[in-house]
Amino acid sequence: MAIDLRYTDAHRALRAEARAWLEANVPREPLPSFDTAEGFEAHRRWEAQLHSGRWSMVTWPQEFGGRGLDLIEWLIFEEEYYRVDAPFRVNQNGVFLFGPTLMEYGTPEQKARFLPRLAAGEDMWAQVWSEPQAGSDLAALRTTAVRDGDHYVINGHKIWSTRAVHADWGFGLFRTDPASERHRGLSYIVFPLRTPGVRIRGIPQLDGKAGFAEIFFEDARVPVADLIGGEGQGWSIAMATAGFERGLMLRSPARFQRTAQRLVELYRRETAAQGAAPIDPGLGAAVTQCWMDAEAYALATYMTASRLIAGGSIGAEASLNKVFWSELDVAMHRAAIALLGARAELRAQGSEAAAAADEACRWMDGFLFSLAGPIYAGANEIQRNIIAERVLGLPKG
Amino acid sequence: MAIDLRYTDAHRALRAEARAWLEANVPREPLPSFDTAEGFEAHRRWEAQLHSGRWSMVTWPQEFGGRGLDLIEWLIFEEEYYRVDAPFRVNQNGVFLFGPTLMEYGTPEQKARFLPRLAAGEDMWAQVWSEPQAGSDLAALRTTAVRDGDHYVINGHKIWSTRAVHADWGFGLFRTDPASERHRGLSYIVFPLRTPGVRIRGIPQLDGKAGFAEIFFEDARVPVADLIGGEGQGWSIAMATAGFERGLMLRSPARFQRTAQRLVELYRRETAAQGAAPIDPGLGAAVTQCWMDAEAYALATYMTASRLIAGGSIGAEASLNKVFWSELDVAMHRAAIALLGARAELRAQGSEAAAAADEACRWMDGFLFSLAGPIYAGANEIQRNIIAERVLGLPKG
Amino acid sequence: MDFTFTEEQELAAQALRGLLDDHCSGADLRRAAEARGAGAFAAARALRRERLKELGLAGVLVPTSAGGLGLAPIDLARLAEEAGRAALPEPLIDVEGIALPMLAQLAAAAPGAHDALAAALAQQATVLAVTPGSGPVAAAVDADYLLVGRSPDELALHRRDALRLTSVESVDPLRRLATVELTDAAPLAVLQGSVARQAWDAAASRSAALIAAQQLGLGARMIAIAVAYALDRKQFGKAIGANQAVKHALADAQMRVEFARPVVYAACAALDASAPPDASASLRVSHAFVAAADAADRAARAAIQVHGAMGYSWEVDLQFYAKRAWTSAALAGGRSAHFARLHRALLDGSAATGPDHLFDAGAARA
Amino acid sequence: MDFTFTEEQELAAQALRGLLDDHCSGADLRRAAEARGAGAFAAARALRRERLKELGLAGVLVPTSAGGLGLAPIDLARLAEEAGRAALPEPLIDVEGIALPMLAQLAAAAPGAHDALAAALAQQATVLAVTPGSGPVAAAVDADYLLVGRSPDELALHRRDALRLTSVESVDPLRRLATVELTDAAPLAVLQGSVARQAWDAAASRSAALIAAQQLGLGARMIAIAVAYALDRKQFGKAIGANQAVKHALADAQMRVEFARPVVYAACAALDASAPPDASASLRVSHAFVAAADAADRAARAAIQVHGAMGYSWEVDLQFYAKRAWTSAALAGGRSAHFARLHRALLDGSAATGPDHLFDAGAARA
Repeated sequence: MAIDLRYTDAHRALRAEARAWLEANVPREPLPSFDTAEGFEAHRRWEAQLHSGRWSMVTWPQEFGGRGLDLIEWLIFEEEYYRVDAPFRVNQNGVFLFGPTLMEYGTPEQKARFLPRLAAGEDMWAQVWSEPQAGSDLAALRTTAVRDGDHYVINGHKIWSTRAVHADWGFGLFRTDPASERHRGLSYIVFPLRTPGVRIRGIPQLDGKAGFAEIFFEDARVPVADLIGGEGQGWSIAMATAGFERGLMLRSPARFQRTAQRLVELYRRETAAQGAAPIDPGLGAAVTQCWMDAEAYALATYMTASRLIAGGSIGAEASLNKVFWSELDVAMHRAAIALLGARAELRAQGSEAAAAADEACRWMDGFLFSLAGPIYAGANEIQRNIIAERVLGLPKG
Repeated sequence: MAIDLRYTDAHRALRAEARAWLEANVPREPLPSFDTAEGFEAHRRWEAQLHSGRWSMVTWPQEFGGRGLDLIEWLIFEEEYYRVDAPFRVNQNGVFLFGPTLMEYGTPEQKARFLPRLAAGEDMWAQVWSEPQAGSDLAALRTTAVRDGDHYVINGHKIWSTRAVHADWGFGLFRTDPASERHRGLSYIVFPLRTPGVRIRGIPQLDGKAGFAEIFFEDARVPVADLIGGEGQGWSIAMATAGFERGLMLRSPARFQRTAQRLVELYRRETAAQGAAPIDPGLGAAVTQCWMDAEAYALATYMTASRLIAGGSIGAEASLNKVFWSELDVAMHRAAIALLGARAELRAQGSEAAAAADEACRWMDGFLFSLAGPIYAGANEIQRNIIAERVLGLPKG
Repeated sequence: MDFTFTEEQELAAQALRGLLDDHCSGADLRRAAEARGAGAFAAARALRRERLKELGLAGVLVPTSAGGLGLAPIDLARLAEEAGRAALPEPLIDVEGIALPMLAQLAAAAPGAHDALAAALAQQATVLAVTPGSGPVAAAVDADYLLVGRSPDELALHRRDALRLTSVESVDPLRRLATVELTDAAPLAVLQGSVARQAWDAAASRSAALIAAQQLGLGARMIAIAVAYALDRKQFGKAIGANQAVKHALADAQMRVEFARPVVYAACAALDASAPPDASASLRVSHAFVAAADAADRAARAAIQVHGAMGYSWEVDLQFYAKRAWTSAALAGGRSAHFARLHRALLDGSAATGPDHLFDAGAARA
Repeated sequence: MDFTFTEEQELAAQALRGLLDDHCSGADLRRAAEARGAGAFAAARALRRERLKELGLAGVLVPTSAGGLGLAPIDLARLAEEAGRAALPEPLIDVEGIALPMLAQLAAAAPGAHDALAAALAQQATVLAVTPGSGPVAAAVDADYLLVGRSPDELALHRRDALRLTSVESVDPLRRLATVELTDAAPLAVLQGSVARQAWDAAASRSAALIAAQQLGLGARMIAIAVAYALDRKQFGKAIGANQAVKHALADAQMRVEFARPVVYAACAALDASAPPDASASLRVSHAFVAAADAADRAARAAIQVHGAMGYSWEVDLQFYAKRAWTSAALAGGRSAHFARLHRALLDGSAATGPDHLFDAGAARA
C-alpha cells in the first residue's frame, strides 16, 4: 500500500477493451428518455446488448454474469461508459441495489431465479420503498404483508417508485407484523409488478413524464418464497441497501465529470460567441468551481475505492457523497441554464429522440432532474443530520 | 403619498449644511480604535464636538438636544457622515438604544438627569444584557437586583457588554424577583459602572483589544430611583429596545455603502495592477453582488423609513435587516481580504492611529469585526427562526 | 422623497389579486397546462380576459393626449407583481407595459397605426412587441397586432396574420411561444432611425423592470406555497416546517425577495412611459432584474426542496410558478447580461458608488 | 493504482500528532501568542524543537546521495496535515518540504552550500527559502540560513545575519514575520539561470501543496473544536449542537474538508522532491490549494459562528487556527491566483476535462 496514482497495464488493457466495445456498440443517437414506454424498451434492449458484451454488471461475480471487477476497475469502465455518452442504466436499481442485496441475503434458489434474468436484461427492477406518510422517515412504513398460508397478502400504498411504470419486478419493505412499530416487523419482499391486486399509477415529474409511480396494493398475494432474508429482517437488509445507494455505485464520478466537461465546452463556446460583450464573471467562477468539484468527487471515489479494496468499509460518510454529488449536479445544470439564456426553455420539435439529442433540451431536462437529487435517496437535510450525528458526534435534535 | 424618490429643497439644504460642518470638523486622520483607552477618549471628544454642532443625535427632539429630524433626514445626515469617513459613534448604545428608551419609559426626573449629559457627550453608556449561561436566550438571565430599602442590591455576572471597559454608565436587565422565571420578574435598571461592588473585566476580542467586558456584581447597591419603568417591566422595555437595535438606527445603510464603495475602488485598483495576469472571476462576481446588496439595503431602509413616517411600524421583519446587513458586511470584507492577498495580514507599524489609517489594516480589522455581526444582537440562527415563525408563520421548533 | 405606494395603486393591486385568485388559481393553471393549446379551456381564458378588461387598465401608460391614462411604469409595478404572483398566462403586462406605449409613439408619427391604437385602447385588439433579433415570443399567437423591427432602428406595425408564426414548445407549459418572421406584407405603419431605437430602448428597460416585479410576486407565491406545505406535512412526528433547515431556507428566500423589492420599485419609479432611461436608471433596472430573478430562483429551489419528492412531481402547482421564474430570468436580455453590465459599470467607474449617490439620477421621474 | 497511505506514513503522522498534542496544545499557542516575541516561552519552543528533531525528519526530501532520506512530497502530506492541525508555529514543513531540497540542489552544484546542508541534515541549523519578490517571511528571524534570489533566475544561500531582517507584525500572532533584504554581503553559494528557476518553480508547487495539506488539518481541528463546544454549551435548555442550523453548518464544513482531502493528496502525489511539475500536476496543485483554503475558511467561519460571542473573543483558542487558515490562504501565490489559473486553463482548453483524464499526467510520480 502506498499512494501511486498510475494505472497498471491491466487497467490500460481493460480501458482499451471497454473503449473498443463501447465505441462499436453505443447507439449513434441518444436513446429517448426511459421515462417513456418507447424509451424504456430502447433502454431495455441496450441492457441486453451490454450483457452480450459482458458489460452489464462488471463488478458482479462471473458466476452471476459479471466480470468480478474491483472498484477501481469499475471506475475505469464507468469512465469509458460516460466518455461516449452511453445510455443511462434503466436497470440500475436492479444492478446496484437489488442484485448485491440478493447475493448477500438470498437463498441459492432465489439467486438462481432472479440473478441470471436480471443480468441478461430480461427483468427490470423497481425500488418500492416510500409511502405517502413516510417520506424520508422509512421506519414509518405502514403497508402490510400478512401471512396467509404460503402467501403474503399485501395491502397499502407505496409511492415514488422509480420507473415502476414500465419495470417488471419490485423489491421493497413491508410490515409483516401489523402490530409492530418503527423498525421492527418490516420484511424485504419482491413481487412481479403485474401481480393481481397491484395497481400502478405513473406520477408525472416536472418534465411531464412518469418517471416514478405510486403503487396501490389490494389483497395482492405474493408467495412466501419471495421473502428475502428472514421475516422481520427487512430494516437491516434495507439499511445495507441504502448504504450502497448513497455510496458510490449509483453515482459514477464519471457521469459528473462528463457533465462538467460539457459545461466547460459550453462555457468556452458561449464566451467566444459573446465577443466584446461583457461577461458575467459569476458564470466563470461557477463553471470553474463545478469542474473542480467534479474532479474532487472523482478523486474522492478513487480514494474510497482504494480503501474498500484494502478492507475498509463505508459508513455514515456515504452521506457526504450524497450531499456533494447532488448539489454539484444542481450547480452544473444551473450554470449551463444561465449560459444558454433564452434557448434553455425551448423544447426540441418532434420526437423524444430529438429532445435527447438537443443540447439545450438535454441541459433543461438535466436541470429538472438534478433538482430531485437533493431530495431522493434520503433528503439532504436528513443526510446532513446523519453527518452531524454519526460522523461528527453531535446530539440528536 | 406616492413613490417619488427625489429629495426636497429642504433635504438638499440639510445635506449641504451637514456636509459643510462635517468637512470642517471631521478629524483629518482616523481616530485610534475606541476599544483602546486612548481611542475611547478621542471618540468621546468627537461626541462632544458633534454635539457642539448639534449633530450628535439628530433624530432626538430639540428639547433633548436633537434636531427632531425624521428618518429620511436622518438617512441623509448619515450619508454625509459616512461619506467623509467620520468616526464610528462610541456612544451609539446611548444615543440609539438607551436614549429613545428613556424618552419613552423614563420619568421626567430621569430624563432631566440623563439625557442632557448623554446628548453632550459627557456620559458614555454601555449595554449590560447578556450573561454567561444566557447568550441569545435573554429570558434565561439570572443576575438579581434585590430590593433593600431605597436600593437594589445586585449580585451576579454579566458578559459581552460592549465598550463597558471605558464607558461611564450601564443599562441592563436584572431579576428583581428572584423567584421569577423566564420573562417575568425582570427589571430595567441603570447604574454607574464605577459603583462599588461592580468589577469590570475587559474581554479581548479577536484583534486583542478589549471591545467588550464581563461585569461581576457583588452586593452592588443601586438607588431605586434608577429603575426605568416599573419593576418587572424590564422584558417588555428591553424588547422595544431590541427592536430598535435590530432595526435601522444602529446600522446606517450609508456605512455599508461606504464600505462597498471602498471595495469597488480596491477592486478597480487591483484589477488595473494585475495587468495581463488572469483575474479570479469569483472576485468580480463577489464585488458586484456586494455593491448590489449595499444599494438594496439602502433602498430598503428608505422604504422602511417612509413606511414608518407614514405611521407604520417595524415588527419581526427587523430580523431580515439584521441577517442581511451582517452577512453583507462579512461578504464585503472577505472580498477585500481576498483582493489584498498577502498584504491583508500585515499590521501597521506603530500607533493605533497608524493602524486606523492603513488600508490593509482597516480591512482586516473590519473583517474580524464583521464576524461578530452574525452573532451579536441576536445570533442570525435566532433571527432566521424569528423570520420563519413570526413573518412566515412556521411552527416553533 | 416618499417611498410608499398610493392607496389607489394598492387598491388596484388588490383588485387584480382578487380577480386572479378567482380566475387564475393553481387549478386553473393546471387545466390550461394540460390542455396545451387544445383550446379546451379557451372559455376559461376568454372569461379571464373579459374580467381583466373590467379593471380598466387599457392604455395605462399611453399619454392622455393619445387616449390613454397617462400613468407611469411605477403605476404598473404592483400590478405586475400580482400578475407574477398568479403566474398569469395572458400577456397583460407585456401589452400594457411594453407594447401599447410603443404603439402610441408610432401612432403619433404614422397615421397607419391609428386604427390599431384605437382598437387596443377600446380593448378590442391585443398588441405585442417582438424585440428585434430575439427568439420566440410568448402569446404572439393570440395577438391581433405585432410591433416588430428588422433592426433596433425600425419599429413597424403588422397585423399578426400578415406575419409567419411558428409555434415552439417551452418548458413552461403556459408560455405559448412562437417564432415570428416577416413576410412580404408591407407594415401598417413604420418608424425608423433614432426615434425607433429610443422606443425599443425604453421598452427594453420597462420590460426588464416589470419582469422583475413579476418575479417578486412569483417568489412570494412560491414561499407561501412552501409554508403551507411545511405546516401541513408531518414527518418524524411533527410538521416539517418545525425543522430549522426548512425554516432557514425559507427565511433566506424571504430575505432575498424582500431586499429585491425596494430595488424593483425604485427601478420602476426611475422609468418613463416612453423615454429611454438615463445611465443610472438603466443600471438600477439591471440591478432589479438580477436581484428579483435570483430571489425567485432561490424561492423556487427552496420551495421544491421543502416539498420533497412532491416538489419534483407534476402534481403540485408549485412547478408552474417555478418554471415561470426560470424562464423569466432569461427574458429582457437575461440575468447574466444584466449582471455583466453592472460588473462592467463598476469596473470602468461609470456606476455611482458611495452613500450620497443612491438617488443620483435614477429617481428623476415623478 | 492505489490511493491509501502506507502504514509507515500513517504511523509517522500519528507520532507527530502525539507530540504536538503534548507540546503544541491550544494553551501552548496562547502562551506563545501572548508572549509575542518577548522570549518568555523560548524554553517551551526549544523543547518542542528538540522533540521534533527526535522524529528524524531531517532531509526527508533530500536525495539519499546527498545524505537525506530520499522521500517524496507525498511522504510529507500527512505530516503537514498534522502540523496544520496543531497550528504549529515552527516552520517544520517549510524547512523540510521547501528549503532543504533546494539547498541540496544548490549544494550539488556549489560547494559553498555544503556546510549549511550538513548542518541542516544534522539538525544543527535551520534553513528557510524566501521566495523572490514576495513579502515578509514567517520565522525567518529564527533561521540560520536563508535561500534568496534577486529574481527567480537566481538561488543564493546567505547566513541570516548577513541579511537585513525587519520584523513585521501579522494578524496571526504566531507568524513571526520579517522582511528580508539583501546587503552587500556575498552569498555563500549561488545558482543562476534555468536551474535556479526550476528549483524555485518546484518549490512553489511543493509549498502550495503542503500548505493545502496544512489547511486540511486546520479545518478538521476547527470542526473538532466547534463540535466539542456545541456538545458542551447549552441554550434554550439543550446543547446547541442539537440545532439543525449548527449541525448543517458543521456538516457542510466537514464535507468541504473531506472533498478537499483527496485533491490535496493527489496533488502531493503528483509532485517530485526537486523537479518542477508538469502542467497537469500544476493545475492539480492549484485545485488543491483552492479547495483546502476554502474548506478551512468555511470551517473557521462555521466554528466561530457556533461559538457565538465566545467565537469573537480572544479567549477561545479557535482564533489561532482560524487566523492561520486565513493567512495561509494568501501564501504561495494566494487562493485567488490559483483559482484564476484554473479558470484560464479551462477557458483556453489547456486543462484536461472529461472522465478519462483524471490521472492523465498528474500522477506520474511514484
